[in-house]
Amino acid sequence: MLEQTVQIVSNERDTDSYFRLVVRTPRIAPLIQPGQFAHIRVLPLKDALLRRPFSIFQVSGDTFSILYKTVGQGTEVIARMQAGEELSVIAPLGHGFTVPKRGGETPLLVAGGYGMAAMYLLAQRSPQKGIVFVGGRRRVDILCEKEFQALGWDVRVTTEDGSHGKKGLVTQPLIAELKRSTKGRKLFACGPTGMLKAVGKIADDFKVPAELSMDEHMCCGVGVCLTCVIPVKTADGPRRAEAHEREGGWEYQRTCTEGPVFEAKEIVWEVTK
Amino acid sequence: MLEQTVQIVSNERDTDSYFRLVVRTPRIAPLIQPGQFAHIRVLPLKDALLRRPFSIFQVSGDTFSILYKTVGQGTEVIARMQAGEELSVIAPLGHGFTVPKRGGETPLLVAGGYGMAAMYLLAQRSPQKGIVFVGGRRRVDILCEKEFQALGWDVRVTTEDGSHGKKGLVTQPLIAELKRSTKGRKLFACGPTGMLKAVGKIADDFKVPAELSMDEHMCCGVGVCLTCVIPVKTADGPRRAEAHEREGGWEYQRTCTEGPVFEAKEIVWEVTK
Amino acid sequence: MNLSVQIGKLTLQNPVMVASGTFGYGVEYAQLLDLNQLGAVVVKGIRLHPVRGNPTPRTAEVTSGMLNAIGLQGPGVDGFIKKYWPFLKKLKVPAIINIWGKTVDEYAEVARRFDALGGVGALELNVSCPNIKEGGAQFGTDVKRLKQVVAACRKITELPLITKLSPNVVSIAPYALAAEEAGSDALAVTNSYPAMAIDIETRKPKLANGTGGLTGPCIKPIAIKLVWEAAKVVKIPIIGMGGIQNAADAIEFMMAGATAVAVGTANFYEPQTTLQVIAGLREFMQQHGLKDVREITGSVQTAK
Amino acid sequence: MNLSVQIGKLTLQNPVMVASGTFGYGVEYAQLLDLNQLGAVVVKGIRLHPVRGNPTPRTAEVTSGMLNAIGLQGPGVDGFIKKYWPFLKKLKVPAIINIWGKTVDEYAEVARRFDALGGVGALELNVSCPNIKEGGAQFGTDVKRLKQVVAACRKITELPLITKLSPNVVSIAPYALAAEEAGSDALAVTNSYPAMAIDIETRKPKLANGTGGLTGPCIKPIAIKLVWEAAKVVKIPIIGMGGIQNAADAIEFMMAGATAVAVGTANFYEPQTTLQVIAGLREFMQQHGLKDVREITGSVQTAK
Ligand SMILES: Cc1cc2nc3c(=O)[nH]c(=O)nc-3n(C[C@H](O)[C@H](O)[C@H](O)COP(=O)(O)OP(=O)(O)OC[C@H]3O[C@@H](n4cnc5c(N)ncnc54)[C@H](O)[C@@H]3O)c2cc1C
Ligand SMILES: Cc1cc2nc3c(=O)[nH]c(=O)nc-3n(C[C@H](O)[C@H](O)[C@H](O)COP(=O)(O)OP(=O)(O)OC[C@H]3O[C@@H](n4cnc5c(N)ncnc54)[C@H](O)[C@@H]3O)c2cc1C
Ligand SMILES: Cc1cc2nc3c(=O)[nH]c(=O)nc-3n(C[C@H](O)[C@H](O)[C@H](O)COP(=O)(O)O)c2cc1C
Ligand SMILES: Cc1cc2nc3c(=O)[nH]c(=O)nc-3n(C[C@H](O)[C@H](O)[C@H](O)COP(=O)(O)O)c2cc1C
Ligand code: FES
Ligand code: FES
Repeated sequence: MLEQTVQIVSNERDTDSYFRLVVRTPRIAPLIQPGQFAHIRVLPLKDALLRRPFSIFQVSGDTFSILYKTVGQGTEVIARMQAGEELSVIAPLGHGFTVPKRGGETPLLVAGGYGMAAMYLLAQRSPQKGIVFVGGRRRVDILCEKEFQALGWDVRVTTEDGSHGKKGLVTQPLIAELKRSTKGRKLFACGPTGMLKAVGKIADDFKVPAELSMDEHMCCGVGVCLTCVIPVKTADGPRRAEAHEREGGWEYQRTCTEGPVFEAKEIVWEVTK
Repeated sequence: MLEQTVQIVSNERDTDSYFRLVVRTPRIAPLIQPGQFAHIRVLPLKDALLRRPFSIFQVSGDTFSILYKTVGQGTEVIARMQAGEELSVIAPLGHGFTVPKRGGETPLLVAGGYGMAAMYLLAQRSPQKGIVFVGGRRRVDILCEKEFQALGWDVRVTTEDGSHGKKGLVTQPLIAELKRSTKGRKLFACGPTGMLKAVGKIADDFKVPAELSMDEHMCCGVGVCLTCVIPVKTADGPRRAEAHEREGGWEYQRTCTEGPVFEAKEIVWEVTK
Repeated sequence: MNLSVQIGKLTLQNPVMVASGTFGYGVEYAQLLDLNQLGAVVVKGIRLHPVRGNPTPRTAEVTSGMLNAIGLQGPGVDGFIKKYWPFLKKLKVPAIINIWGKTVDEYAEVARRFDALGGVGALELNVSCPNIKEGGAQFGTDVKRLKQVVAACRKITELPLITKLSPNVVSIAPYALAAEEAGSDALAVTNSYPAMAIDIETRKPKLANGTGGLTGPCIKPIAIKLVWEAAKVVKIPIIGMGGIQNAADAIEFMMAGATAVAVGTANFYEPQTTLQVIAGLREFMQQHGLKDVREITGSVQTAK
Repeated sequence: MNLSVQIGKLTLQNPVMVASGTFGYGVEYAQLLDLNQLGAVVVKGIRLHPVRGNPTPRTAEVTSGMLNAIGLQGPGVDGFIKKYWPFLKKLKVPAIINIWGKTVDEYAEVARRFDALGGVGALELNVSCPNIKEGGAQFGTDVKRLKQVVAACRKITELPLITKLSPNVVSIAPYALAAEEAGSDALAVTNSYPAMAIDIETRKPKLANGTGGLTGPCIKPIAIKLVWEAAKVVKIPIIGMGGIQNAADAIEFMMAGATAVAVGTANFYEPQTTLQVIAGLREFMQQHGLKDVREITGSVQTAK
């Protein structure tokens, strides 16, 4: 974890409202693991002070890149920034994915929207190839199909409107694939919370392990503010908490520190919003 | 008085920390009178919301310009803006100078620092030429000597450090000139409050009329907030105010509306800070 | 699409007014915008006699807001009627007069004078100016005295009465209730918040008065909460204000419980704000299929 | 050049600390800055038992600030001692423990535990969390109960006691005095301000808790005034906080009357803020020929 003011190398539109931003960070780039994120302060923002978290998409030499979607003031301001302008970055942050081992479990990656960013770095770093399921509402939400293919992965595309790949939800081909076989397979997912929840349920139904990268609002990004918590199962040990604090056998853990990647079976979905 | 978002035509350093900014305002430019000001919203400012007042320096066709000194966040941000960028302007505002009539009183202009801006427009619009006393701390504070000369005015320069013109305060050659003669002469001044106060006293001592452009902090610039008031003598008429409100026979008037130009003899200097 | 709302017996063509002290007496802005588009024009606070106000500097810029300690400078009732009323009474939209006094009797006397004048839209009782000892905080932070002021004015006039509450209280609920019980037709929530800024180079407060009132976008979250709390306990309409810059801000106040809103500090830096808020409100209603602006009021979904 | 200040019997090498709840338990930021450069490390509020805290969303961004309603999640005294104390006790700078309870007895018990622990720099009594019913507002806005809490802790321990006051009062003076009289060695002024934000698209409050505490640069002018008012009535040192982003802000608090300052929200967006404040403070002292940082405290020149 380092803090640096970094220069933008390039910042280009990918499709529609998705952009790719490359920054130069010689000291940070080598430290990055798949599933980790960068906490970015958008310096030109006017009266919005907080940093914004983005998964790290690619690492190349002394640069890393993010793949972002414009959704609000921060991302919209980033989208207007140009090469040479500066951002403040704290990275790498968080507990990332367990990188599949050669000859180990076959990774099935499930990615929705900007979730493809984190999945790409995982695929790239994984010596064990597998299948990647990418889904989105429309064709423009499918972001790095060619890049996954170039890595030699089997890419299954779905769009809700059928404008690209199969029509439907990303979980449909995933279920089909798991019906074929679950043996030695492990799920990795990043995307909208609804999708993660569905993948969590599928993992449970098919009894396959799954690692999910959770998307919670963040403030500090480093574990001090307790903004980004999600309910995680806890062993009901000899804790001295008052009874109502122990109900349900879970505690809040930090997405920015214990996560963003959690094992699906640890998450207490009933308690999440 | 109009509000317009205007484009910067040019924005260049004059000397040291003084800059000249030209904006295109076809509807506003023709309305401007000497001594009036523009109330400018520096749109790129981050969390500073208020407009900043600047005297109008020159009017040319459908543009006007200001001559400004970088003193704080607003002026510093303006100084970094470039042609084509936008500012929001409310102008022309305020009650300006009485433009000398041909064959009327001889105008003696007294200007310090950015006060030269307002004085220049007055000199330019005045059919009756006269003398302009310009003063500053150093050579770089003398801003439009050549331009005053080009108008055919007699320019008397003083600097406190003697780096240009006579060494001393701008009021010294003024006093010398008034000692020579006061007849048919009228003072017009714009500059730091200390200088205005001195000019007010000189006018009183020599019994010559004087119009002073007062520099008060402003907020709305149009007369609604009552930020910019200075104490002005009032006839002690049958006002129903409580006694302490009438003491001294003065009331607060608005620099942005009744001013910025006031007759020196109306100002109650004892009450000003 | 209905934008009109009721403040007591007063009908406003739309819920967007200006905040007292930020719009002079209306006439000053007449060149920059069409006042007849507003819900109402609210004038600077007036007491019986002319008031000189505080020494300068009277305002200071702070992060996303400003401080003021004007000290309620004003022409007094007579001066106002002579100088500003002829313009205001010709407007098609109601003029709301913000009044104050140093005693309960003075409030009542000012109310009587404006009642007698005829044509006034409503009276707003300013019991919350942070820059005045008597007449400000002493009424606004004392439930009993607040009640006395409202009741005294209520006895004098049938004009709609708006009580403008102070944010500087532990809980706004008892004050809101007190004003309602004493006969106020509406509440204005909220006035500026007591605050201070120091120039570290001169070591002097940035305001000659030492302290002043904080206003602008920086106080919006505080004001939203006060409106929400007041709306939970009273039935009378609330005029929400504090940092409104755009339609989204206005809608936020309305969802929290405001029937109408007032734009204050934003007038200073963007005189078109009120008109932009009205346009944005219409657009929001269109986008969300709302036929009546009153559907927005209090529509926040809270657990408690 | 002397930068050291006293908080009761505790000596700080410089007056710049962090604000409770914005710096975790210190260890989290250890990779980003050298904690031993700080005046003190103040930890997140701890009660006797572990606390789960509020549902999410727990924070929201607002103009020049943020809202939070964390609900004082924490590991409890035992969890803290086990998990975080081994790191903190090795620091060269004092660790100040922010404590709270639901009853006076619980405050006292937590104080007893930390007294017994040994090596604690000071205890900060949080009687002002806006997001907790019992333990927060109920002590912070009631002079009598405030006094009870402070007195109970005072009886238990000789550790320096800092009482952290609520800004949500009509006047802070009686609370400041009450804390001083009950034996507090210092005051922390101020906690976050009750506030709210609503998402107008979902019509839900931006915080799951409905309301939360406003912090960041937006509240600085309010906090400056509270420090100034408290400093007028007490002799004990004040730790000023609320929106400090840079040395100028810190100096403003000190001129208003603070002996030390704490950086809160700014840590989240700029973790180096404390170090920048310390460097800027030195620079200011140099520029102004000050030999002792204590010359700054209370040096504002006000008429009254
Ligand atoms: C671990 C993690 C990884 C992420 N990776 C990516 C990525 O690779 N690409 C991408 O486009 N987006 C990613 N996001 C989401 C991204 O952080 C938000 O889209 C972004 O913060 C929105 O900022 P804004 O200023 O444009 O929106 P605004 O709505 O103006 O933001 C307001 C506030 O809400 C917060 N916020 C809003 N949406 C989110 C969100 N979904 N998650 C967290 N905070 C939010 C912002 O940080 C800010 O504090 C990730 C989020 C997390 C938690
Ligand atoms: C009628 C009038 C005419 C002026 N003409 C000129 C001119 O021609 N050229 C020029 O350089 N300056 C002029 N000034 C001064 C100019 O307005 C200030 O220098 C400017 O507002 C400083 O803004 P800032 O953001 O750089 O400084 P900051 O110190 O960051 O400003 C903070 C706040 O204080 C206000 N403020 C600070 N100094 C002044 C000041 N001297 N007068 C009024 N408000 C102030 C700002 O408007 C702002 O609200 C004039 C002022 C007045 C009242
Ligand atoms: C310069 C100034 C003067 C004000 N004068 C008055 C006043 O005379 N009477 C009053 O009730 N409120 C007065 N107020 C308070 C405003 O009406 C309003 O309640 C407050 O500014 C909050 O709204 P805002 O944040 O939109 O400005 C004044 C506010 C400002 C900034
Ligand atoms: C996320 C968050 C959590 C906080 N938790 C605590 C706490 O546990 N105990 C406490 O006394 N204050 C707590 N505070 C208040 C801060 O210590 C501080 O008083 C306040 O944030 C004002 O300072 P700032 O504007 O610099 O943030 C918290 C503030 C924030 C933003
Ligand atoms: S974002 Fe602060 S703890 Fe995770
Ligand atoms: S600046 Fe508002 S009245 Fe002059």
